[in-house]
Amino acid sequence: MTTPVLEARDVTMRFGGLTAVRSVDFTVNSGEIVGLIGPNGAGKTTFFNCLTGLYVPTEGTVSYQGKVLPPKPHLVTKAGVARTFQNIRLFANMTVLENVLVGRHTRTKEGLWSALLRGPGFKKAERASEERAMELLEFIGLAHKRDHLARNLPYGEQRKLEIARALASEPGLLLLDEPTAGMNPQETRATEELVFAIRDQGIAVLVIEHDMRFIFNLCDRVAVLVQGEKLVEGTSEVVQADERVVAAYLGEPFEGEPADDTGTAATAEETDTADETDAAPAPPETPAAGEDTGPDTAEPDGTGPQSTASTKGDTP
Amino acid sequence: MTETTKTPDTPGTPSADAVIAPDRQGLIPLPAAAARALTLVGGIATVASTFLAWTWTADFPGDLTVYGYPGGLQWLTLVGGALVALFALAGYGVRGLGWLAPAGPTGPAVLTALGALGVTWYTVIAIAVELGGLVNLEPGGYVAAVASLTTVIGAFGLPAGADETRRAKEAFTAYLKAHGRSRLRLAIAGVKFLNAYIGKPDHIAAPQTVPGWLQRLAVTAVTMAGLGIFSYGIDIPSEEGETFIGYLVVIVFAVWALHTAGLLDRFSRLVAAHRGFALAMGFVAAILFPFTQTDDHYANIGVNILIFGTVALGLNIVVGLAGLLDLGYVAFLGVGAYTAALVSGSEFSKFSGVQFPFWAAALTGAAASLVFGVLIGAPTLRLRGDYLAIVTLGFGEIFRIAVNNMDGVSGPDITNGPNGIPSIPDLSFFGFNFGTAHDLGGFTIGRFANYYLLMVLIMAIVVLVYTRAADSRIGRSWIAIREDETAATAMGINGFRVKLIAFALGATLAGLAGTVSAHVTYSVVPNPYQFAGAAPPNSAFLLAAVVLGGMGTVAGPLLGAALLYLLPEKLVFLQDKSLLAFGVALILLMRFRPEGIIANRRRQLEFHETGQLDVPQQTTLTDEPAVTKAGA
Amino acid sequence: MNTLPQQLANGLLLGSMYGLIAIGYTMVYGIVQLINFAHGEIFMTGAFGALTVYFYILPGGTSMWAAVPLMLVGGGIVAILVAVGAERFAYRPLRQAPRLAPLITAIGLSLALQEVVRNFYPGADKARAFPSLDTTHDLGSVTIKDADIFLIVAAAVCMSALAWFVRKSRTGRAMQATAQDPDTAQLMGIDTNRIIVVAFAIGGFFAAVAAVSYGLKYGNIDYRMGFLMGLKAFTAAVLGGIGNIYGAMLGGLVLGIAETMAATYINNIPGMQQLGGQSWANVWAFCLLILVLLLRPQGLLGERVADRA
Amino acid sequence: MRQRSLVILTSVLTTGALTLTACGSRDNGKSGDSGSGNTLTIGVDAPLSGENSTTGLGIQYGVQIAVDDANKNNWVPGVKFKVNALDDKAQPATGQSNATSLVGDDKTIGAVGPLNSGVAQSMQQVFTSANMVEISPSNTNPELTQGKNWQTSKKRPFKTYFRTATTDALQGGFAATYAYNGLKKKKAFVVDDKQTYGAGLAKIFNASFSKLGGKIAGTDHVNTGDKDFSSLVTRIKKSGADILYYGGQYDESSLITKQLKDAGVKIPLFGGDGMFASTYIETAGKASEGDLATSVGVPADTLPAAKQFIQTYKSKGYKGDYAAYGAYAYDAATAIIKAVKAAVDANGGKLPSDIKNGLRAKVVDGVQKANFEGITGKVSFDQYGDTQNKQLTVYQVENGKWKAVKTGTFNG
Repeated sequence: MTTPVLEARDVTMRFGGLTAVRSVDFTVNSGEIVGLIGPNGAGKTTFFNCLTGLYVPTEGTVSYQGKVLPPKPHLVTKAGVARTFQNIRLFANMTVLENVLVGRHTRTKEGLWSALLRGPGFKKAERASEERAMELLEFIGLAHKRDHLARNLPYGEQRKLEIARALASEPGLLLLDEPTAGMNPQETRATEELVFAIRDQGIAVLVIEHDMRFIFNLCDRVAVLVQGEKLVEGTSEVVQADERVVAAYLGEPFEGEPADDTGTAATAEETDTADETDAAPAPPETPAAGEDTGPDTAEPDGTGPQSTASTKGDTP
Repeated sequence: MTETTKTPDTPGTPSADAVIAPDRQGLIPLPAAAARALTLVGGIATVASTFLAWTWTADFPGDLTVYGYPGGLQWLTLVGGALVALFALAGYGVRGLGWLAPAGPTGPAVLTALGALGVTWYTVIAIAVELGGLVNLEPGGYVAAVASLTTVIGAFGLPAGADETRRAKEAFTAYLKAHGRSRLRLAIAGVKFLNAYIGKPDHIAAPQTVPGWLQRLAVTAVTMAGLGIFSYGIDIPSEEGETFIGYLVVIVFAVWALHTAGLLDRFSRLVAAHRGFALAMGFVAAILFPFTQTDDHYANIGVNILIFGTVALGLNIVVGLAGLLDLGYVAFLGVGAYTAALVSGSEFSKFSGVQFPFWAAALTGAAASLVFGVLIGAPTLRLRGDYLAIVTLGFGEIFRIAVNNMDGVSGPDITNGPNGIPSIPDLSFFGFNFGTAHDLGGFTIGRFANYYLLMVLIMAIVVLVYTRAADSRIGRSWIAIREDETAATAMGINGFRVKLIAFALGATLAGLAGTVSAHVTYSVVPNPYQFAGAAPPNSAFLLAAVVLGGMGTVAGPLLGAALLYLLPEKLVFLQDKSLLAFGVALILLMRFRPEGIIANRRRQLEFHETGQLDVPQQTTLTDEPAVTKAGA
Repeated sequence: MNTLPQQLANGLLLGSMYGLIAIGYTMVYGIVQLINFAHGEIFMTGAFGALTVYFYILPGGTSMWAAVPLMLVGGGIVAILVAVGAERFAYRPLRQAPRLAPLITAIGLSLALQEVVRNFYPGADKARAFPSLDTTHDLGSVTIKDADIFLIVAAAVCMSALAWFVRKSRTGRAMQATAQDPDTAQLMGIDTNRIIVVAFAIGGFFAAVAAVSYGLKYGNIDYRMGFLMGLKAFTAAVLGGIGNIYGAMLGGLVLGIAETMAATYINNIPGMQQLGGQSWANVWAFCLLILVLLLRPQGLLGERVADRA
Repeated sequence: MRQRSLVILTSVLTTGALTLTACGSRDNGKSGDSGSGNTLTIGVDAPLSGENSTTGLGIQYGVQIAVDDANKNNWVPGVKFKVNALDDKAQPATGQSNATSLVGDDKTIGAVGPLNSGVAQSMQQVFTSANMVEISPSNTNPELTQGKNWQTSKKRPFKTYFRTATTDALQGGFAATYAYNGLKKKKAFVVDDKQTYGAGLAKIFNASFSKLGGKIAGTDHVNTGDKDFSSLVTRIKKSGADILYYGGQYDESSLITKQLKDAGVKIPLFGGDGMFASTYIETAGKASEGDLATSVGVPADTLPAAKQFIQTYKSKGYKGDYAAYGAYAYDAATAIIKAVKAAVDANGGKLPSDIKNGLRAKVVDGVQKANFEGITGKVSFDQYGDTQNKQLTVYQVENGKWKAVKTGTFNG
């Protein structure tokens, strides 16, 4: 029960003069649901990005099942750590099924040649992938919408689909970045059920969340990050009782504020990897006009709608 | 054409009967019966008028002076009139014609009537203007003009949905109110009006189940009709630009009409159901094309279109699937062509003693392009999208300049500089000489037809590569990268590697096409391989073919390439204004249909299959404002 | 005779022209992430606008002192009208369209503008003579002429004015804000459309200044002059870091100097005798670009404008 | 509102109809008598749009004037000619497609064009296969007629390909001789534009000039479309050359000469017939004074026919530039027409009925045997299809006009 899946040792992340994360030690054990909370600008997302290989920590190491994770997102996923995004990042112009199939990328290896030659091996692998993907869609209850475009799904289903897509890579650890942002209470409860179900499959889960009630209901253990440092860690009761946590939160504006981590957002220009989970999402009134999806500027179809959908959702 | 009419709150008009319900009235207040009769009679009269002489002199292209049978533009009028008559008959509920308009016959009738009116009046006016006055018209011309006008009046009197009429008027006035009046605005408003008026219902009754063999027969018939129409268009002599314009008018309105009639939807369902069969039929039609031609010139045009289209399809992998903006793509065609020329045994080649058999030359050419693709891609694909654009643009220029200078005078002696490598011998397979005409079952297959058939084979390979690659793990990762690179890498996709594969694959296919093109034109010279120029192939034209036709589709780039090649070819009467017209046409097309002529399958999915009404409003609106504006 | 100073001067002059045109690319890109490939043609129309003023509006024999400012005005008006018109009627409707659509529009626009000038401007199917300023001055081993002085002064004045404008004026600051984050800027009450129009207009005016300098320097203009200059200027903009106005000028200067140096000195390098000279200069220019991008992907003075969320 | 627009529509239509009727008449005599069927077509292939269209249009209208003359003067009794001008946009593939189109047409008996040697390479074989004559007014690459090893062993690759333009070998050699012997220049700087024409010319000049004993102070190559030649000019200045030879078109040479003189290098620029046009002087202005160009044939003002041609071209208001190749195109078309006449005469005054398989071959023979005074001088072809007109003239810019300074023949 206490085999550590993920171990962050002494992780520090500095952007120029600003230290966003300061020597954080953090562990997720197998079969555990761990929450990571903190007020705006606490460095949660930066820390998250260190875990997923988007950032290379200035100091310290992150290891998964005893092996140090390589600082490349795709290798991290391959190693067995999957993630979702704070503002949903589905492949908007792909169908629901295709989205999940993309998630299977690391668990299949048919290259260009086998795609062109279409041997029996290829067909078998495709069929297996599709079966697995359909299982996952059944699991989240979207099997009947397999041929719909992801962009046309309602908000809550987009969230679910993102989780299914992450699960498709058969992770040992799932990182959820604000999975209930913008959800109504029923949807939040459904998500809760989903996370428990995922845990029951033997996958450890790390959740970043603003919604305290959700976190305390869900998590076996909660860590609180304030100003880049781990303030306290323990069971829900321990954390809830901690005065410093209350103080840290009271010092901040209302918790439902859509923007978080403004501190690190300010430093975004220092970093090389575009990362939207960190910066303030556009306010809801804004049309999707400027919502550029980061580095892939050559993409022909903007993924505007989904970002809009998410920003809409951010204000209850 | 497809998207404009969709608004989430449209109540479905499921069957033809509902449309013809008696309480509905057309734009022009005529009793339904009278309108229907008017349309039908007008259509028949239009057809009949084409058997009369329209003008007295054969000076007008196509010889419209003959009583007894139609010629030139009259054929097109005839087709337009016949289509109206058919749709009008369908409106009478004539047995056996119901399938013509599953979505109701009014819209198609209006559109075909407009098409017939367009082509007839265009002809009549062109006769009057070119020959200098209305006196040049014979009575037949007047009959045709009046008949086609009657048809339109009748068609607008046909019962239309009250909603459509109201919405059409609203669209018209709203647009004008919002934008003010000017001639252009009026025209746009007119298109908007029409679009709303003939609006195709979102849901079309599912077709009756017909036996599989009948479905295949339908696919075959449509493909052959397509071949016939294409051959007709390509055969219009360059001097008869008027006829070609009439041809385009009829095609545009007919296709639009078929779309509103719901037939296109049905056909695409048929194709989807018999995918392999339809693809095979497409290739059969392509192979049959030279047999419909008596003149090798058209095979020459055909082979050029195929080369251009094949390269565009290769570019589609890079741009359409992987979303990489490549502005120097034509250089890869050049690499292939030059490689093939060097090993062709031409006496002007640096390696004039070397003569590879074609399969080896093709592989060498493709391999050389592959190497260049990797060399260019490896350092640059790590860069952001726009930088990739400029680097590829630079590479394209470097290629052309380098090839132009490598003649031993101002550079290493490899490519023979500006003179290029001429005298490339014709190919020969097992004693089959591509350079000479062969008789095949009574048909003469000339030199260019030989190459045409070879190019069909190459295109088949490229189409196969494209479809297979697109529908696989690697293809999905390309699209994922295009859609959202950050998310894609988070799914474990190695962005750089996947992009490099796309880039190199695209380069390889272009190189392959280049090897054939070198043999077809007998020579390779540096000039054509530039960024932008007056004629295909150049990088800008290739990109335009992809975007114009529809990114991420198979048929789109091929259609785009055919259009971009044929339009300048056929519209020579524009003379030195042709480039101007081309430039303006590009701007207008992007303005009104930025997603290209053939919409991506994914878009089709969105608009046709899902039909879910629980779509959050903003998801459709935010992404599609340019589309909702799209008129024609 | 040591030609290095002269060649440096040559490069600097050529580079200033690239830089002036590059401003238009970089400003528009910085704000709407649009590569306005038709900008070279805007430069061209500016030249013809100035020519119109000289030949068809001013009385014959007007002194160049009086003519040049008026030509600047005329060329500027034409270039601004074309640039703003292109934005309003060709690009703006496509702002939400797929990314490649505006690019195709730009290619079409570029063709159309060239052809309009060729077909409808009197005598423009061939090169047309342009009044030039040919008085030469010897400064040590460097010979320059009046037109060169005009170019340098114009470039310096334009750059300083632009720098002042962007920093100090209300519109300029709004522009910066829009480039940083258009959505927030809009929320702050900035009229994004207006800012975009201003960017196009400034780009057009700078192109016109470059065009007049070009005419005064080379003595003739033609309808194709925009294509290659535009391409080079775009390269310069990327080289300097697209989105950065100082970068555009710096990129232009670096590119100009690199070209002249490559044309002059590459063939002195052993083993590369055949790879020098004017005909290879463009190749080296692009190689330099690729090299810079590899070492410094955001360009020499690059801001990471496009990487915002 | 509906009624109002109907009223407007009706009135517009009526007015339009009335106007058209009033202005119209049935016989404006354009080509009312062309019904006899004896109309033959002469094809033209040249870039008629885009970059090279100015020169290309000169070719088209050169042919047009020849055809008009033939029709007007009834050169071939009972046979009318018309022009089918096709645009190759300077692209080989397009040129080839035009060639197949001309070859496929039953009424076409010959073609004039193309402008570019690179395009010619992909057309020659098509015409040869169809036995149709092709005469280029402007291709100068010796390889086109004399084969790859034209310097050592000439061999004609395509028997239906002719040209009224001289090869680079003649012009380059003539220029070198004049520069060395006539102008007494000893140090030449040689530049070309890296196109078939210019590079060929420069290469021959370079060789001939050195052979005569001159010194080559330097060579360089530019790209077409380049505008700034300052670094080149600086190098020319440094080289101390006393003449600049430029192989290429006036687009670049007018810029080069201006930038050269502005930099204080007062040496003449010498070029081929590609820059022998008034546009060169107009665009280079005073800087062109003293510059030289070679051109084929005797000066136009010594031949009345040539003067007549230029006058017609101007009075018809044709677009394009006749100066470069218009006259050669005229002579090329005339050669074809004369060959038709010869064939008709040999057939007892009747047009041979089988055009594709009979007349075309006869026209090729007729062109091969052509021998008449054209507007560029004597038109006749040698066994390779090259013009035997070795008359060359050197022109120099004097007071803003091209003035003939030396006429002669060259046999190099």
